[in-house]
Amino acid sequence: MLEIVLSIVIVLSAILALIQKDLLKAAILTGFAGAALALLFQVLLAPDVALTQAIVEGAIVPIFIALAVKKTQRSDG
Amino acid sequence: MAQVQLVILFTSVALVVIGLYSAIFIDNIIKKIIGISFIEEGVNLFIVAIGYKAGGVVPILMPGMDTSWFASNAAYPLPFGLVLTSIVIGASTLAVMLALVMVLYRRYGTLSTKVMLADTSKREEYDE
Amino acid sequence: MNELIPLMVIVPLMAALLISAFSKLNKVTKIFAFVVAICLPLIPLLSNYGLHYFGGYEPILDNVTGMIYHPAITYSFTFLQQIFIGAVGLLTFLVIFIYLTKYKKVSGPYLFLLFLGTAAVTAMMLTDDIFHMFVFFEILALAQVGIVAASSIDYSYEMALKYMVLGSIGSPMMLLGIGFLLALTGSVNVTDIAVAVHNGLVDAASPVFLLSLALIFFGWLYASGMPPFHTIKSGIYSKAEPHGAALLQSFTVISMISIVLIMFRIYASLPIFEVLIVFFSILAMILGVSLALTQTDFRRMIGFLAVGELGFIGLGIGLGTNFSITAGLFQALNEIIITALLFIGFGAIVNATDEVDTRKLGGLLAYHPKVAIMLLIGGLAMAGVPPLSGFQSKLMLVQASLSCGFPEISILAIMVSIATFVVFVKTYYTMFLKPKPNDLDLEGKEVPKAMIFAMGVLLIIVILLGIFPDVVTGGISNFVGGIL
Amino acid sequence: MKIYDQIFNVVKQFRKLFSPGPVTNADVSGSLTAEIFLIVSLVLSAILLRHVNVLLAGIVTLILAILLISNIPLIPKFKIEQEDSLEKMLFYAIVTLGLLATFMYWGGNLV
Repeated sequence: MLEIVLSIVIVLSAILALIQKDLLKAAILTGFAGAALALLFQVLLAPDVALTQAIVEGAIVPIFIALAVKKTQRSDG
Repeated sequence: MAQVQLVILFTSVALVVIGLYSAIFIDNIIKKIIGISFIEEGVNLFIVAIGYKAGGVVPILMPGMDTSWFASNAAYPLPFGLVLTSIVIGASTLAVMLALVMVLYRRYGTLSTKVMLADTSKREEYDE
Repeated sequence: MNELIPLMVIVPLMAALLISAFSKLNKVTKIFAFVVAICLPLIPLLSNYGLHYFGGYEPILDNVTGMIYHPAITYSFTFLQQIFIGAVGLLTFLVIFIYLTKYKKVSGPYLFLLFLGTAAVTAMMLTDDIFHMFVFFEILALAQVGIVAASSIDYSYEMALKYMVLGSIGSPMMLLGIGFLLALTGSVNVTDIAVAVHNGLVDAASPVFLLSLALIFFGWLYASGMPPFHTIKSGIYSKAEPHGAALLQSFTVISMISIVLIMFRIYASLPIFEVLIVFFSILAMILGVSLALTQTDFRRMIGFLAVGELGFIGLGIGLGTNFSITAGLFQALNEIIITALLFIGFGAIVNATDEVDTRKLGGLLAYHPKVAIMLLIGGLAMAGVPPLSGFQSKLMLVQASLSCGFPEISILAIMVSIATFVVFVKTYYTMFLKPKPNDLDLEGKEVPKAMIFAMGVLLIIVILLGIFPDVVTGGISNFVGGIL
Repeated sequence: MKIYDQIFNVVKQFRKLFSPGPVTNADVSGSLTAEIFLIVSLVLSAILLRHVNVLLAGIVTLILAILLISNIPLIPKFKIEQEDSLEKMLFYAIVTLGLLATFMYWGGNLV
C-alpha cells in the first residue's frame, strides 16, 4: 500500500515540477520527488541506497537548482 | 508480492516518459534539465526493483542470523551497489549542466533553449 | 608482471588528482605532467598479457551447475588492449607535450581533464565488467565536456551543454539496457553473461533481451557519434582546441570499439545485431562524408570526416567474420593515428593564421611547406592511397565484404573513400594552393615546433603500418579468433 | 536543356547555403559532388534489400531514385535538418530511440 502512495507522490510531484511557472517551486518539488523516491528505496529493502538518495536527490540537487535559479532568473519565460 | 514490482515498473516507466517528453517539448533550459534528470531516477528505480525480493530481508548479515536462511531470504545486493554509483554520477552531471547554464545566461540573458542553444554555425562566420 | 595492468588506469588517475591539487606550483606541475605522460605509452609495452582480479577474488567454480562465476571486477589485457592503450598513451604524450610547450603558465584543471579522459578510456578498454565500463563511460563524457568547455573558441560552452543534454538521454538508456541484462542473468560480468546466453540460460528470442540490445545500442550510438549524434560529435571536435580534438577523437574511437566488442560477445548469436550495425554504419558513412563536402570551416570538415570514417569500423564489425572484424579493428587503430595527425596539422594552421574559414585562406604552401606536406600525406592516408596505412585496412574491408557476398557494400566503401579524397583535395587546394587573398596577413607567425614534432611521429607510424601491416593484423586476428 | 536548367537552378540555390559570405567555385563543386554522392549512395544501399526480397529491392530502388532525382537540390534540405540547434538534435535522437526500441521489441526476431 505504501509503495502505491509513494509512486503517486513521485509521479505527481514530477509532473507538477515541470508545469510550474516559478522555477524555485520547481526546485522544491524536485526535492520532494527525490525524497519520496528515497522512501520507496527503503520499502524495496535497500537502506544504503535510500540514504544516498535522500542526501543527494532530496537535498543537494534541489540546492544546486535553487542556486542556479538565483544566479539566473526566477520566472519561466 | 509481485504487485510491488508491478507498481515500481509503472512508476519508473512514467518517470522515463516524463523525462523524454520534457526533453522535446519544454523550452526553459532549467526545467528541461530537471526533466532529463527524471530519466536517470526512473532507471535507478528500475534497477533497485530488480534486486527486490518479496517478503525478504535487508541484505545485511546481522549477528545471530543463520547463513543459509539469510542466503535464501535476503534481497539481491548487487543492483543496490550499482545504483549507489549511478545516483552520484547523475548528480554530478546535473551540477555540470547547471554550471554551464549559469555561464551562458550571462551571455544571452534568457533561459530559452531556442535562443541559447540554437544553430551557431551561421552566426560565427564572415563578420568583421 | 601482471601488477602493471591496474597501473595503466591508476597512474593517469592519480596524476590527474595530484595535478589538480598542486596546480599552484607551475614548474613542478609541468615536470610531473611530462614524466607521467612519458610513462603512459611505456606501461602497456612493458606489461605482460594476462588477467587481473581486483581484490584478488579468483573465479569460483559452481559444483552444482559446473559453471564458473567471476565475483571480482576483471581486467583482461591482451595484444588488442596493448596496441590501443599504447596508441592512446602515445597520443596523450604528444598532446600534453604540445600543450606544455605552447603555454608558459599551465592550467591544472585542463591537464586533469586530459589525464582523466585517458584513464577512463584505458579502463573501458581493459574491463570485462559492463557496469564498470558504464561508470568510466560517464566519467569520459564529463572529461570530454570539460575539454570542450575549456577551449577559448567561440560558442564552445553552447556545444558542451548540448553534448551534455544529449548525453544525459543517451547514457541512462544504456544503463537501462544493462539493467535488463542484469535482471535476465543476475550478473554484470561480460564473460558470465555471454556464457549464460550461449548455454541457453537466457532466451535469446525474448523481447526483453532484444530490448536490452536496443537500449545498449542507443548508448553506443551516442558514444561513437553515429547518426543521429553525428552533428554533435563533429561539433565538439570543432569547438575544442586542436590538440584537444586530436585526443577527443581517439577517446571516441576507443569507447566505440570497447562497447561494440562487449555487445558482440553478448549478442553475436542474434542476426538482427549485425543488420543494425551495418545499417547505422552505412548511414554514418553517407551522412558524414556528404556533410563534410559542404563545410567551409575546415575543423568542422575534419570532424564530419572522422564520423564518416567510423562507419568503416562499424562495417567491419557488422560483417561478423574473423577477417572483417580484424579489418575493422585495424581501421580503428589507423583512424586514431591519422585523424589525430590531421587535427594537429590543421590546428597548426589555425595557430599560424587565426582563421578557420577556407574561403579566407590561400597560398599557405609557400609559408608552411613542412605542415603542408605532412598534411597531404595524412589526408592521402585517410582517403586510402597506397602504400599508407589507411589503404591496407580499407582494402581488407573491401575484400571482407566481397567474400561475405555483399558487393554493394564494397562499392559503397570505395565510393566513400573517393568522396573522402575529394573533400580532402578540395580543402587542400583552397588552403594551400590557391593564390593568397590580399587581406590575409601571414608575416611573423610561426607554427609551433612541438606540433611539427608530433605530426612527424604520427606520420612515421602511418607509413610503418602501411608497409608492415602484418605486425598488427596477426595479433588482432588471434584476438578475434578468441571471441568468435 | 531542361536538366541543364535544373542543375543551374541548383547552383543558384547553393548561394543561400553559404550565405553570408562569397560562394567560391570549389565550394559549389563540392556541393554538387555531395549531391551526386548522396543520390548514388542512397540508391546503392537500397539495393542491399535484395537479401530480403528481390522484388522489394527493385521497387524501393526505383522509387527512391525517382524521388531523389526529382527533388534536387537535396543538400540544402539535408543541411537544414542536421544543423546545430539542440531542438533538432534532441528530436532526431528521441525519434531514433523510439523507432529502435519499438522495432526491436516487436520485430527483432523477424530478421
